[in-house]
Amino acid sequence: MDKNEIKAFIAKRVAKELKDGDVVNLGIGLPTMVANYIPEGMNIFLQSENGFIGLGPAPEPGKEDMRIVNAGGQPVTIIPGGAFFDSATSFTIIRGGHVDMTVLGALQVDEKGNLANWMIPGKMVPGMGGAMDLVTGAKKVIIAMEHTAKGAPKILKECTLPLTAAHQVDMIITEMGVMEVTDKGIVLKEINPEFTIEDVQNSTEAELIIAEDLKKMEI
Amino acid sequence: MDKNEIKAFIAKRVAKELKDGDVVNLGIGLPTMVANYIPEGMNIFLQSENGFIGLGPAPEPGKEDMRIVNAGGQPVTIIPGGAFFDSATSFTIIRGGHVDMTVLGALQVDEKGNLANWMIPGKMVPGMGGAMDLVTGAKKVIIAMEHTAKGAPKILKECTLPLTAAHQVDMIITEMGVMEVTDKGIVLKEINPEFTIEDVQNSTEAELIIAEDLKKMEI
Amino acid sequence: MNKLISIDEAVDMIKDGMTIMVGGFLGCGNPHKIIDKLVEKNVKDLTLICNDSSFPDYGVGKLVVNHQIKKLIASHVGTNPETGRQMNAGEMEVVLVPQGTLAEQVRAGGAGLGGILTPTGVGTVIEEGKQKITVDGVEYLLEKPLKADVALISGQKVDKFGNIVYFGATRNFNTLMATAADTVIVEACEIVEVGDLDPNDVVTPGIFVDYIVDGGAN
Amino acid sequence: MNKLISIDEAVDMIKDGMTIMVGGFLGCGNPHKIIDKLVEKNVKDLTLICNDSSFPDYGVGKLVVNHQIKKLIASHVGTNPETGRQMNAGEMEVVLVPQGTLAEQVRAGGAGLGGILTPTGVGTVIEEGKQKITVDGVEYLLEKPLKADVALISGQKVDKFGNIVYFGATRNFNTLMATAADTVIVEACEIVEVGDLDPNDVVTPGIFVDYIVDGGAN
Repeated sequence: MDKNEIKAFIAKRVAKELKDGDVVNLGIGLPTMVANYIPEGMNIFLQSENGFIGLGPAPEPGKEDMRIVNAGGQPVTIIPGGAFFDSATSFTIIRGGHVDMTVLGALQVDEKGNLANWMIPGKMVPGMGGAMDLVTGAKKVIIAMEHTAKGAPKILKECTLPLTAAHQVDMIITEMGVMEVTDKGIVLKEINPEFTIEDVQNSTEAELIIAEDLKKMEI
Repeated sequence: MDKNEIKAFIAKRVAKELKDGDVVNLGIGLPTMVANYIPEGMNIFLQSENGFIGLGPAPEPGKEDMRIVNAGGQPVTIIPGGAFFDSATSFTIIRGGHVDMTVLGALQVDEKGNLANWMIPGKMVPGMGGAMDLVTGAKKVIIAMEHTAKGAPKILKECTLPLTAAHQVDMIITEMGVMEVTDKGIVLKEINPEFTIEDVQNSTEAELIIAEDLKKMEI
Repeated sequence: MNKLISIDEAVDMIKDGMTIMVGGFLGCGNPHKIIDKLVEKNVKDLTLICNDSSFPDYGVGKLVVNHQIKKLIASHVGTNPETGRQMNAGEMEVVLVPQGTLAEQVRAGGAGLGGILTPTGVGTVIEEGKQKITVDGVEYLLEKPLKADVALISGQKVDKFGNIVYFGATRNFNTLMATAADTVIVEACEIVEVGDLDPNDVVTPGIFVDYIVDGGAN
Repeated sequence: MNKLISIDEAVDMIKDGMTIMVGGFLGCGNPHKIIDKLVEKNVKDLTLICNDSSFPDYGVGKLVVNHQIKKLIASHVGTNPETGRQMNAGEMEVVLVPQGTLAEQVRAGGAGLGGILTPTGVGTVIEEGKQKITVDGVEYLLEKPLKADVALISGQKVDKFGNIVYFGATRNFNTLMATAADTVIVEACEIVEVGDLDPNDVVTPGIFVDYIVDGGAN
């Protein structure tokens, strides 16, 4: 798989976690692609932390309205049944546990469910935006990312970068497999048949617990 | 003056404290009467803590809408330029210092600016409603009341009833005079010429400081 | 995803001993039809969080008169003499809370906050048993969030997804309670189709609402 | 009670060294005309409270590029490379705040609260220097209120008393900042007469607004 295929593969697998009626916040980048794979007939309400629920697709060229943009500042649309609100309401939804699932990328994630995805000291300090609230408040936090960065593991025993939140990650989905963060550590629940368990462990710093009923990762 | 004349007299004097553009919250009873004496041409915005600004007069008989009521549950109207909002916004206005003046009655008020007007233990416990927030948050707190209760002083050295708020009262207006609460105590600023200074002091437990430029109380 | 249910189905979700929040201010904005059914079904031992206990024959006041409330958390009870009687007789526990604090407590419950610091109540009996916290030299009371099993609210126009528009002074605590309960049921004066409400006008987004009951014009 | 002023009059109220809040999210909902005039007048040493520093050539981003900001309090600065450069070069102080916390801090400033307790940031560098308070066994950070000398906000339809209706995603921090500054100036896309807005539709009541500037369609 090339880069784009890998991303699409991960996004498709994340989409299988969606349940009808879910309120979902998708981070920028790969997580945004999940919206392309929402199963037919399923009602998913995408929340945009800048102030609305019911995020729709990009408008037709020429129909952009810069007053209706997503959290990345790009013109989007709102679906029927959607609603606009202010930032206090937006984070009442997010912090208050009214988001069923958030999907975010990571620089690092560790076996305690810690996540680092907002800064590399002295190098990249974009700010956390709404990520810290999202990871703290969403009912289910899924990290969707490539398994490694230029071959180096991103799933660690302990994050070394400044944390976005402690003990909040529930699930990690990469091109190699699907992992759940549990009290005992990270459990490999599904594996992409293109890889062996050894391949996955070799690309992971944290020691993986292999699920007794390890399944084939399907999309 | 009979009871009603006394109340009207006090309400008229309170109305002289209003300034153009003021946001004002009037308590139930005597304070509500202040609305009848707003000087011509002055824009005063009456806030109703149950959820709107721009309280208007009672509707014509037969035009009552039980969805538009004041904080006492009575049908009212809303003036052009008014706005409805929820209780959180209502108390953002009140607690946040956006009310220029509140006018309330009192069971007791003392020389430290303490106010008691929400309960008599074991006897009358209606609850404080919005009074505690109003007295704490309004820029200016005016107590408008009859000077005594059945002859017993209500302006005391120290309140004996449970307080509504500590150190918040700015001014006391009764049928006998106008008093300001200062760091040094209660200063009699204006006196109703129907009474002598001795009359007022005899009806007041707190020791009054007589303003050097004591004026005649006019309405 | 059909949120429309009957009043009977709604009231069946409320069990003896539950904590309920009910929107409204002296009955204005109470979900009157649901309350009447709650009286009829005689659900008992409820903890009621509401701005007030209304009047004896109007809105939540009827629940008090019918002895269905074990504990009341409210800012004002003076318009319902039966509340005072039950309180003094020890038949019902009443916790009086400043109105602005009650609003913030419900909001904090819905917004995932651990509490808020308010100057209201400092130096009064309200501070008893509460943590006092000094911020930049000023004393505040720490007031904790409130949540409920079920919130019963009312709305003027409600679309079938649960987006709510209010009318007049009915809004009060309804917006806040919509965020702070495990199950949120709205009694709608008028039910409209999804898409009929302008997304700029919606006050309570439908994601907060679990069920909709047709209340008809109130 | 005439709140209508010119953009020049508005910007003249903003002095070197002041703390200003500016509504908007990556430029969406920024008061663009006022910002352009602020760049032109070159007011200096401002403390800017805003969700983000937008893009270099859009909205508040221009103030950063023009070196008018001494201190920035924001949740995100990644879309304006000049912010990062000035921050790393020590030319501008940047305080990064989680977005939901920033919203609550501004709201607390406007609502007269001494602060709020949030779980966001616990266990991260965000907790440095902050009071941690445990409520019912859970740890929270105490986040203090934010206020400003001037708030510059934008609205879609604004009546001459200052009642505001917003459009789309422009609302964001505008509603909150309208409550939290000594002087509040709104740039209106459209100015209407008092009484033209339905009191049920008003989002920001006019009592919060001191001055109105005609911004024209944005």
